[in-house]
Amino acid sequence: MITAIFVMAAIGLLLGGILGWASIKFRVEDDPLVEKIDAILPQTQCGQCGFPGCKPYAEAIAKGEADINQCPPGGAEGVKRLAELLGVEAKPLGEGLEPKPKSVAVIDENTCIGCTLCIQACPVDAIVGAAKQMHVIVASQCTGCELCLPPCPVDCISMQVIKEDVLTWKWRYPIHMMKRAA
Amino acid sequence: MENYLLLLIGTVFVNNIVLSKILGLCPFMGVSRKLETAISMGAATTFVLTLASGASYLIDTYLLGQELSYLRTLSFIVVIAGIVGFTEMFIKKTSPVLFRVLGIYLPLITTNCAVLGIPLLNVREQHNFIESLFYGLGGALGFSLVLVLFAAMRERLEAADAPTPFKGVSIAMITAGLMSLAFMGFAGLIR
Amino acid sequence: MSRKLFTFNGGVHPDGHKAVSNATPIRAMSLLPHYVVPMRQHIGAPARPMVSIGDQVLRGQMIGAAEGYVSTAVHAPTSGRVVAIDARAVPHPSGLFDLAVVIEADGEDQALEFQPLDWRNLDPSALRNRIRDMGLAGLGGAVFPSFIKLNPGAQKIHTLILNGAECEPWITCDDRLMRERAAEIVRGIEVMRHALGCRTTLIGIEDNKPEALAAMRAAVPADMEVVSVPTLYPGGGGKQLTYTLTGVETPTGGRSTDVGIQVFNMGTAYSLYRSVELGEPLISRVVTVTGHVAQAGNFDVRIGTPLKDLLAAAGGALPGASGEIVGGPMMGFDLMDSAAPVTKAVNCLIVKNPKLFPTKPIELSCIRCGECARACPADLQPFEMYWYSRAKDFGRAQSYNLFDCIECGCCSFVCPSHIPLVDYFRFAKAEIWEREREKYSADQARIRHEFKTFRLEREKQEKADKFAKAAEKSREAAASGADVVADPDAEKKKAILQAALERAKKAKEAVTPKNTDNLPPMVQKEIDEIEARRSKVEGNTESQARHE
Amino acid sequence: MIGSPYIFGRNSTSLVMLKVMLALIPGIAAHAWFFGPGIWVSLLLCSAFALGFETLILLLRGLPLKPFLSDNSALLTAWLLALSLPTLAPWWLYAVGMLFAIVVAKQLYGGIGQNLFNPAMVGYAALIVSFPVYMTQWPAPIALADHALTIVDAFDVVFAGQGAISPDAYTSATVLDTWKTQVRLGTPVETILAQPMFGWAGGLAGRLGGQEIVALMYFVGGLALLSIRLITWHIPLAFLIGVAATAGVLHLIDPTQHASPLLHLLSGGVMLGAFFIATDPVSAASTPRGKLIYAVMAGFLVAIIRAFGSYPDGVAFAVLLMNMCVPFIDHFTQPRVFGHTRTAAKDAK
Repeated sequence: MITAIFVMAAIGLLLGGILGWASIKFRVEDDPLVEKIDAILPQTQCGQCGFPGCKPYAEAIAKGEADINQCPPGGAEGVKRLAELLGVEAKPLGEGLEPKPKSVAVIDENTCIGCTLCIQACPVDAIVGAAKQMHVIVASQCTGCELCLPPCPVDCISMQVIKEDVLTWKWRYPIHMMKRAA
Repeated sequence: MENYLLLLIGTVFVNNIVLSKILGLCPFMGVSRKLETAISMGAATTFVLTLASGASYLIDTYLLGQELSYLRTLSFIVVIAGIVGFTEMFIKKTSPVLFRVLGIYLPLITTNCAVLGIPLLNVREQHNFIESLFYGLGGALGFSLVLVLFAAMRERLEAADAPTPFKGVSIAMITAGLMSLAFMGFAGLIR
Repeated sequence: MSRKLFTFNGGVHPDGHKAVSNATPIRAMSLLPHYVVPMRQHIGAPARPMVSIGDQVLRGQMIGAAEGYVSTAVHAPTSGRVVAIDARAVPHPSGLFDLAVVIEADGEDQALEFQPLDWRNLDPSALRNRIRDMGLAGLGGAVFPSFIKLNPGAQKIHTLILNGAECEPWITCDDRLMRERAAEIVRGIEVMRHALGCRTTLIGIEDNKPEALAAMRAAVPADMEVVSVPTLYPGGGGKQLTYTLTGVETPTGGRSTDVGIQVFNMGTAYSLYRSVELGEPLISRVVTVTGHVAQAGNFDVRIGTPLKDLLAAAGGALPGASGEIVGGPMMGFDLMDSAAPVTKAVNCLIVKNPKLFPTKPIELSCIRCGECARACPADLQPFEMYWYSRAKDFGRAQSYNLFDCIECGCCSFVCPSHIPLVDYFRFAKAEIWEREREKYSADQARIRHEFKTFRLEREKQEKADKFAKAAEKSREAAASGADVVADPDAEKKKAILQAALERAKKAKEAVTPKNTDNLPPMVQKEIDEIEARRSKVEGNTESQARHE
Repeated sequence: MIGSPYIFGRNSTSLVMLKVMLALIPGIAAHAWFFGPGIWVSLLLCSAFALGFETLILLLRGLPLKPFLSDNSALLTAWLLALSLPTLAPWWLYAVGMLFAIVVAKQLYGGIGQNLFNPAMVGYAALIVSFPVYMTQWPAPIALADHALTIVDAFDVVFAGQGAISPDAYTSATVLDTWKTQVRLGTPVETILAQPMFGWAGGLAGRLGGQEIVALMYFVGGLALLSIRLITWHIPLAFLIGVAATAGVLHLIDPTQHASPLLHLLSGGVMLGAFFIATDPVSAASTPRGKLIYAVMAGFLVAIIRAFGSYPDGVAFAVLLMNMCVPFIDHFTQPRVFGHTRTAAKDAK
């Protein structure tokens, strides 16, 4: 009995020593995973995931506090890529998180009173204008996050779906004539 | 030498740890989604398994001996856990992405039945030290070989038009079964 | 003298059907009542309209100016009045509309005074600017602005290749052009040679066009070489022809100029002659009308001619026609709207019927037979690309070099399972481009968001500092004035006032917009315009109010 | 929406399959000539089971029957399996074989073109592992059999079991079986080879041996496929070289244990395998270099399994084992793309 305890203790001590040494030798400081997750997220900063922006959501995923299917702008594609990165099964988007068509916010210039509230709400500084002056949304920088809609006191901001033109037109998926609609 | 070579070939092909002994199926199914990951997992397992069979042989022969043989499984598990822990830290340091990709499967090498199975089989077959090392290496190489081939097949399978109930893991399991069938062709090559 | 030719891998031999349209000379078209001239006729930025509705224009007058570097001008095809500048049907696979200037012809067809150019004594850069303003773009189908291609830049161009291969079935416009206007083409080539400063000039023509070969051989000077190349689709692809003639592979993702070779189309050489030696901008081109039509042949067509009028000029489609193809049958696309005009890119209009173009049998599964890989001129593995494109696994599709695909259609042509492989590749490429665009805007958004967060943080810090300083000051003042001022009430009042002022200041600071400086001029202009409109509206309402 | 090209070649999948089946005819005819009419029964049975299973699964999957049944792929699989199995086996053996081939190996993966393993060889391997006894009872060459069966007898045997005729009267071991057993028993090589089933002794008229002639007929059919460019030379040549080289080396080392390469090439399933089974495009390697590696390795494995393994023939296992490696081989043998330099390709990675 004593021998057994002694032997196991010896093995334990030896391995403990090796592991202790290794943990000092191979210490890892930060987790670059957050950056990798953040790179996949669409950066709309819309907060639909329940976190104040894409980076906090990425951090939450990295810590395992948030699920990967909470980002509607990223869509099923984004979930799939996150799943691939993290080596987990992809899953459908969470309840009530439907992806919307890509759109930009547009300010009705006749209604805008120049209150600057939307400017403060915009996470990517895509709205320009000054107090008591008409505001303009820079369409190419607008992420379509809709965060400027609620603060507007006169409801002069609306979302417009981006229309397809000759440049942004895409070839469609070739139709499988074989497939039965099932 | 010839003897060791036969042992090696025998464990890699004829008595393949996954397809003939049906050990280590968990990482075989779990870490075979991507070819690159599978190659790394194979390397990690090879490292762990070879070291574990050598270390467990030494412990069994010199530390435990006959009278303490009831401690065999226990001490083997401890040794394996130690080696896996070391490997984990090493990979975390050298390749964080791989660490993340291997995910839970890296610590799970500990509970990979193949990793415990091979040292125990070593004892049962009464291999000497060199034989144990070769047996461990062969088992690990066999594991890595089929894992890598399986991963390459799964990459193609992923895009296949399998009927919905068979998509994903189901068809992968069937594939593993067919691989096992193919490996039966090696039967009788080396006793 | 026979030149050593190189054979690229792959390629197919579809039926040529060239005889349908190459027997008759190029015909002119009578003047039409309307011309629709799209602003986006070339690769790069669309031209910017320079006319307004109601303007009178002359033939050859510039109506759209080049915008940015990769762009070129657009000209009026005839004299008349601008009646509309809006989105019109254009020859594009999507069938979407695009910005165009519509000209109502006055029937005079009065031209600007064309100024021939003394190009031999002109500085190359001046020559290029002239060519840019003449609206020259590659007429082979890619429509890359020619003046850029005529700029040797840092690369030394040693070989000029003229592409007269015309490997697509049915098309014969270059064939007829070479037969009838070889001398003019050669004079255009002289201009190219001058601009590029290259020594070797090779003219590649497929051996199914013996008359064109003979005509060109008769027309060229001794220092140009006309080479007969074997008929093999896609032997007229730029990279393929370059390889056939020189054995040099154009590096992936690069241009032939990277290896010192420049390739031009025959039609471009002819148009270059017209624009430089005659001073006439690119307002017409030769277009083949063929297939199931009454009088197939080639036409000298003004840019902007609606395709339905072109079809009518060829006697119209015969009964039983089943649609039209713009371009060749291998790489062209279905014409969605026959009101779409001829542009610089349109080289052929084919009328389909079910006998000449039977519907494709239904798509079966890929059996990995490898026919496509053997037919692929780019040495790709199309079935692997297809396998992953079909499953929308674009990363893996790309890893099989999807972007080296030239979409020539050979793989779809040979596939025994009748899989529209090229459609899968076009789909996958479009999706990947889309993702790249999204990635780019996501990165921009991230930077802007991070900057905003940083700015808010900084302002908060600054405010806190200021507040702390002010508090310090008031405490000091309080400390020093405690023994002087005796009235505690007055002191209290002062503090309240101070606090109110502070609040007001803070509030004001908060509403002052922080991002109106460093605006790009476009945005600033937009704001100014809107401001102007708004003040006008306000002014109106104010004056209305005053009247009442 | 389907875009260009708007024209296409006249090739079609069902035509490809049909041509391969036509190329099998000489071999089948030779088989019937030497080994009796049993082959017709097994071909018929296998075809019927193949189409039956295919229809069943297509119905279950809700896919249209006509295009898939008319692609001839199930029939080709059936023929290849029938030609690999002993004729005159009980009918259910063919049924089980086709079940594995069509349902497990092909349709569960999504049908034609999606499978990783050669369906016919999966069927064969499943049978030889499960029913080894039935798989070794081959019909004897007609002249060597005590009782020559008519086609009616053949049906009787297949459906009603042995019936009145004892199986010993019409079955015998194959060439490879005999070689393996006799060598293990220590019989001298000369004695083994003196048996009438070996060598060219059988001849055409005598119907004594005949396996070589059948193999040669497959070879002829294979050459026809090569000449119409339905298959490329890579796989057959590399496969045959793999078998011959390995068998040759073994033969040189110990002629008393290992048969000559010629005997290996002309016996068992080597010729059928080289031209018709290993070349199945779906499950074979697809790059030129990959094809060579795939086929040489398969040939090598055939010879190794024949020489050392427990099974008399190794074609099925060798092909399945190499099928396993195909995605891996393809992945690492991608040919150079036009305009890519080798170093540039590496830099891009």
